[in-house]
Amino acid sequence: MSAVATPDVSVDLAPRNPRELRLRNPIIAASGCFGYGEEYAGVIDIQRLGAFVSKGITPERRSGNPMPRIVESPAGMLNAIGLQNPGIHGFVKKYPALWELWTVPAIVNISAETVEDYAMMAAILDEQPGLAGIEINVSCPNIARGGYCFGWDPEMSAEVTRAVRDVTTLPLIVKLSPGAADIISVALAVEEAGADAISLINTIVGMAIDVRARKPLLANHTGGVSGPAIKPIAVRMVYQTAAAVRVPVIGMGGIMSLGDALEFFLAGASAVQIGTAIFVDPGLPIRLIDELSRWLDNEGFASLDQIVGIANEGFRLGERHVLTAWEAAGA
Amino acid sequence: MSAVATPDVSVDLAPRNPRELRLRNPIIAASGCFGYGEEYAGVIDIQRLGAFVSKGITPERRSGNPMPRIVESPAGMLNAIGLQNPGIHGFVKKYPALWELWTVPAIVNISAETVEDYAMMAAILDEQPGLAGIEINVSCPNIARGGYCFGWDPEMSAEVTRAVRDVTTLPLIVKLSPGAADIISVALAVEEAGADAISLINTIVGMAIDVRARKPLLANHTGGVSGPAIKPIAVRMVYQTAAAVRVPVIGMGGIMSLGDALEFFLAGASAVQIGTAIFVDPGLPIRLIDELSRWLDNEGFASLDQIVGIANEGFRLGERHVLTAWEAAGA
Amino acid sequence: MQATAARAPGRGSSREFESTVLAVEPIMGDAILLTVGAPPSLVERLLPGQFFNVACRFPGSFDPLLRRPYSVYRADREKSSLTFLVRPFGRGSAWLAKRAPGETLDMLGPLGNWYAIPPRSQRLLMLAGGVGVAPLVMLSDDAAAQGLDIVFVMGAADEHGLLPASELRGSIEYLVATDDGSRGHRGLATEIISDYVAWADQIYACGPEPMYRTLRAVADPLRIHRRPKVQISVERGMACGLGACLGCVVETRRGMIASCVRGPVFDLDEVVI
Amino acid sequence: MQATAARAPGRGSSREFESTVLAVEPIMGDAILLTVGAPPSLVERLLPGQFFNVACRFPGSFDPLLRRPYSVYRADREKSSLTFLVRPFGRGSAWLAKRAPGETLDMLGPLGNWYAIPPRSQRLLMLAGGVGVAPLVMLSDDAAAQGLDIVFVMGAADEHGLLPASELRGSIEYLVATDDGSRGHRGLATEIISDYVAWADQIYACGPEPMYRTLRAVADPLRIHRRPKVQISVERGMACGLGACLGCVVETRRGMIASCVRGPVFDLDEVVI
Ligand SMILES: Cc1cc2nc3c(=O)[nH]c(=O)nc-3n(C[C@H](O)[C@H](O)[C@H](O)COP(=O)(O)OP(=O)(O)OC[C@H]3O[C@@H](n4cnc5c(N)ncnc54)[C@H](O)[C@@H]3O)c2cc1C
Ligand SMILES: Cc1cc2nc3c(=O)[nH]c(=O)nc-3n(C[C@H](O)[C@H](O)[C@H](O)COP(=O)(O)OP(=O)(O)OC[C@H]3O[C@@H](n4cnc5c(N)ncnc54)[C@H](O)[C@@H]3O)c2cc1C
Ligand SMILES: Cc1cc2nc3c(=O)[nH]c(=O)nc-3n(C[C@H](O)[C@H](O)[C@H](O)COP(=O)(O)O)c2cc1C
Ligand SMILES: Cc1cc2nc3c(=O)[nH]c(=O)nc-3n(C[C@H](O)[C@H](O)[C@H](O)COP(=O)(O)O)c2cc1C
Ligand code: FES
Ligand code: FES
Repeated sequence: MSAVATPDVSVDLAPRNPRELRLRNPIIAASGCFGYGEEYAGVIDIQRLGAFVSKGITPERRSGNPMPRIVESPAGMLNAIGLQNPGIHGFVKKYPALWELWTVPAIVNISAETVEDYAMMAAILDEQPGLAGIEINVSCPNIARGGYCFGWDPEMSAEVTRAVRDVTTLPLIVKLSPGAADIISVALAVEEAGADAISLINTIVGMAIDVRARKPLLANHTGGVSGPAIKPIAVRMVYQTAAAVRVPVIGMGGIMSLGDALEFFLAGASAVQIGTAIFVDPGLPIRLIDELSRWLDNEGFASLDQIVGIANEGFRLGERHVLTAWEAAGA
Repeated sequence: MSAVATPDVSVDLAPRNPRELRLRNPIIAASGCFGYGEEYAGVIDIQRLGAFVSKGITPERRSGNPMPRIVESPAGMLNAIGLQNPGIHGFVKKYPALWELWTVPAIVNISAETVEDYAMMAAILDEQPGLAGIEINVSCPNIARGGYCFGWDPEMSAEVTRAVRDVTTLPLIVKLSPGAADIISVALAVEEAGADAISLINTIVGMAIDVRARKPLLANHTGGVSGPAIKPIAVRMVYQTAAAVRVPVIGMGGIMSLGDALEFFLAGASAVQIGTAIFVDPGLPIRLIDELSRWLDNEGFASLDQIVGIANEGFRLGERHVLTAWEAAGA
Repeated sequence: MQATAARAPGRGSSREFESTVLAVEPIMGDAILLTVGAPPSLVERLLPGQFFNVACRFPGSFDPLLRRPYSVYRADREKSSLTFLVRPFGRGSAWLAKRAPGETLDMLGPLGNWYAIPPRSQRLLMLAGGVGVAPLVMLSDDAAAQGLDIVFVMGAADEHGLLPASELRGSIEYLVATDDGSRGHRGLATEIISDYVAWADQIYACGPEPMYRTLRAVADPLRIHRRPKVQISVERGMACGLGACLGCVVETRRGMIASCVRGPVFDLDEVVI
Repeated sequence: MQATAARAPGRGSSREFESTVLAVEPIMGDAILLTVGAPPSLVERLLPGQFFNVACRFPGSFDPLLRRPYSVYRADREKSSLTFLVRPFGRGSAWLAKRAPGETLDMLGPLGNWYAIPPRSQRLLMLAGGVGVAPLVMLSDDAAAQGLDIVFVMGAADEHGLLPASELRGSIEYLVATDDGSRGHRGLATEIISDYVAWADQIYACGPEPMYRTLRAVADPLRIHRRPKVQISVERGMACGLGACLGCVVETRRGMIASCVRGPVFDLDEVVI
């Protein structure tokens, strides 16, 4: 409980990019769980956050899915918000100017159904003030490929990354989909295509059935599972990915406490995002900043770097280590 | 609370197979969670079960992974038992003769690292008494393909299925791996290759880090997540698969109550397996048999058939309905 | 590292507080009145219709995960306490209903907008369906203290589900309806309000959505130029309670609106239900 | 459909029962003694070293999911009750430590094997480390009732962690060691047992694994032909408690053995630790 903790918790999430994505601390509010920042401005000291990521923005305005859009699941929740958002044009009218007045780095999350639309949005964002970076959400159906999810395929994910990279110098985070059978191939492909950092995991597709009504509970039928329930899956994917790529990895999925965040750092994450936990415990991100510094101090670490990946042999050896066969199958 | 419930809850899980796999009720104890049946013989009335599936058997005797092998996760658990088992030869010395004395159908779960080994085991099992069927666990690394999991790939899964089909007339269940990006393609491939039924889901690969020791908690590093945490993912995969195939689907993943089992039936499962819940609540499978009959009766259904898939439009329409794009991505 | 560490003082947010359970009393059949302490400044400013998102689980357990919204049933400014009416229904409310005095609860709030009493309103009609009575009790407390005329109509399945008359200020006219006729009118509460619709200059309602549809059908022919206004409180599953997740939206003429910040109170004429 | 339905009578298994909490008393610093009712036939047949797998969550919550094993600290055959010693440590034990008389607990058991007192044994040495004292208290109760000679040695971090002498039968010789020297020998309990190793014809131990390794190092040079035998109780995370999951195995000379059915009591000379 020392008042002043000294360890260096700052991190640059875009070391390959001259524009840098330097955060004072590695605690980031996740997309879709923090609105556009303003929703939490009166509730927590948002300027202290390492960064925040906006709700996903799409090419056109979307009113989202019909209700119900959320339902609880064991130690988690399912959401099918359907990307309700003002669209890229509505977005740029309001938020970049607002965020320019803030000190907290603001990252825009973008979603689209075609490679061209991703690039179109990125080109518009490139000209805006107040943006620290772009996070590409590839957990979207690719219309040109019959709706097969961009993020399940290395080549499709890379194509989106390249198209965005071509039109903007902003730091670029690519957010992977846990639906990919081989997350490492996707990670390597987007790294190669120009991603400055990789974030994971997005929600996992799930569903719940209303037994009384005899139909799916969510109007959209399926939704994305988030929260503590998915934490072990997220930690495993971060562990695998962080050992495979050289760009920084941003871990998320079910973080509810310092212990959870440390699992991700030790597995190889350079920063973490907090999603569902914010709904349940809005003060958590701010507490984590303090608790992390205090923990590093108590354990004798001078900086966050010193713990990143230390539970991960492949990461330590810089060996692009892939899990052994039985491990990867979870025997 | 009526004493005698009349609905017909019997089910044939191998309608394409002349040998049939007819169960008096659709409640099955899952592989790895019920030993070889005898462990629960003094605890519950095992003869009442629809069936049970044995612990996974491998070509050779295995002593399993080092400890720790299990760790709790939010609303679930991770296991890395490592298939501790007496091997196919040790297995056949003891269990077929024992099970022959029982009335409950016994299904053997098999795991191997080569197609030939799967076939070798199936050929041995084909000659044994006391076996109601074989469940093929394809969540194993394929040594010939550098350890890439059989179950992630439609062709590899089909190859195993065909090889086993060729050497046995026993009813054949293929148990899918949730790690496949496209579970429907795998399901269609194994159906085509001769599976009499499809079961899903196996555990999802996950991991937990011991923050104090700064290393993975499981000696094996990763393990399989099971329990309520994975239920929404399991229900979604059963919903997708049941609408795509014509063979019966056996659903599992986190079933803890009648309500959970009903979610799977309404999503399209013809039977369910109970895994982790048995550890926590050993009486559950037996209670479910009674509760299910009572529920069907109260709701005015004459048989289990009448509710299978009724929450699932694709299933009802017999339309091999695949989720629409945004649904499948979990937007 | 333990989740319990999250209970430490200084939770990092200005809208959360730990409250101590002061009393738990049975009411309306199997429901309870749960009274908790709250900061005086909060109780002071609280308005009827506002709610709190309560964590309904043992510290260290992540299931059930989400907070549950509960409207304030009564605010006692002298004792600096808040009372909630909780009907044990599913996992969260069953847990809440088992709390004992001395235990602490993790509260987020106050949240949402409130029932407005426009200046010059004098005659208020309140219509409660079941546990939806909660925010209307606080509204009636406040309105009665201001000397307004109040007709309070409540419907329930049977007499056990009715609010005891002793819970309402003496000046309030209280009418009841039960599905089984065990007390008051046999049938729906909406069947006995016609006379008061024309009388009232504001109508307030809280109950299940079918009640609002019936209310609309009953009241609309009696209202002129959409007067009196009808303020309803909608119930939506919630995650954040702060307008961030868009999981609790209500379809209105102005689009999909977060009911946790720009509700739960809506003008009946604005919402599409 | 509610998970609470699972609480209905007739749970479908012969090894589960609902027990009512009869008493909760503090002991050994922050630990508690939790006394619950149990069927007389069960209490009658129970043997020292056996344990119960207790569901440590609010009905309807699935987190934490797995049952926790607790050894029986004391069995009262007259009152038909069982007492457990619980040290609040993580999520399960913290939940258990907050139970109040009158509440019910979901128990699975008795499970596992037991500490055997071979015929003709007369001199017993018991070695307890911290909360591991629990099963040895029941063992010492039984052995003292049989008129056997018992030396009971306990180690703890400090005097607050020690079992009060009043918890042991009068005939028992009780020696203690604390890491900080606040009571008894300053240091490890294994440092004060040498004299008794040669004296005893059976040694019983329960504590953390490092204690067993030290015990082996201390006792082996003093034992002749592996006599006296050393019976230890091992602690493994468990899922099923019935030998089905193979999650709790102990490496022995005979292979990987489920500690929930062929343990938790093992011959020290058999296990690889
Ligand atoms: C603004 C607001 C104010 C509220 N005020 C009160 C209040 O004062 N008193 C009170 O008791 N409740 C109130 N509620 C409802 C409360 O938040 C919970 O939804 C309710 O207590 C049930 O929660 P649970 O955890 O017990 O049930 P859950 O376990 O969440 O629900 C079990 C099942 O029932 C369904 N369900 C949940 N609630 C209802 C319902 N009311 N009717 C029918 N089905 C339902 C769920 O979809 C789920 O399938 C309010 C809700 C809102 C949005
Ligand atoms: C046969 C047997 C008998 C037992 N008898 C007793 C008894 O009489 N009294 C008693 O209090 N406990 C006893 N235990 C231990 C008990 O089962 C629980 O493990 C203990 O109460 C902690 O559970 P938890 O849910 O509080 O901690 P968890 O939340 O499960 O654990 C939190 C963390 O601590 C680790 N951990 C768990 N237990 C320990 C430990 N003991 N030491 C160090 N790290 C640990 C876990 O791996 C986890 O990372 C016994 C265990 C076994 C196997
Ligand atoms: C209600 C909700 C909305 C979300 N919206 C988005 C989104 O618009 N874009 C995106 O990339 N991820 C979105 N996510 C995913 C989260 O950013 C995060 O990846 C996921 O929830 C896992 O983290 P958690 O378990 O901490 O919530 C959303 C999650 C939730 C719960
Ligand atoms: C301890 C344990 C061991 C398991 N062993 C096997 C196995 O040998 N073969 C197999 O196909 N599945 C195995 N499984 C997977 C289960 O059969 C089941 O598919 C999975 O646990 C999901 O169901 P549940 O959530 O009800 O447990 C095992 C699961 C557990 C928890
Ligand atoms: S509950 Fe999240 S926006 Fe209302
Ligand atoms: S706990 Fe399952 S085998 Fe011992």
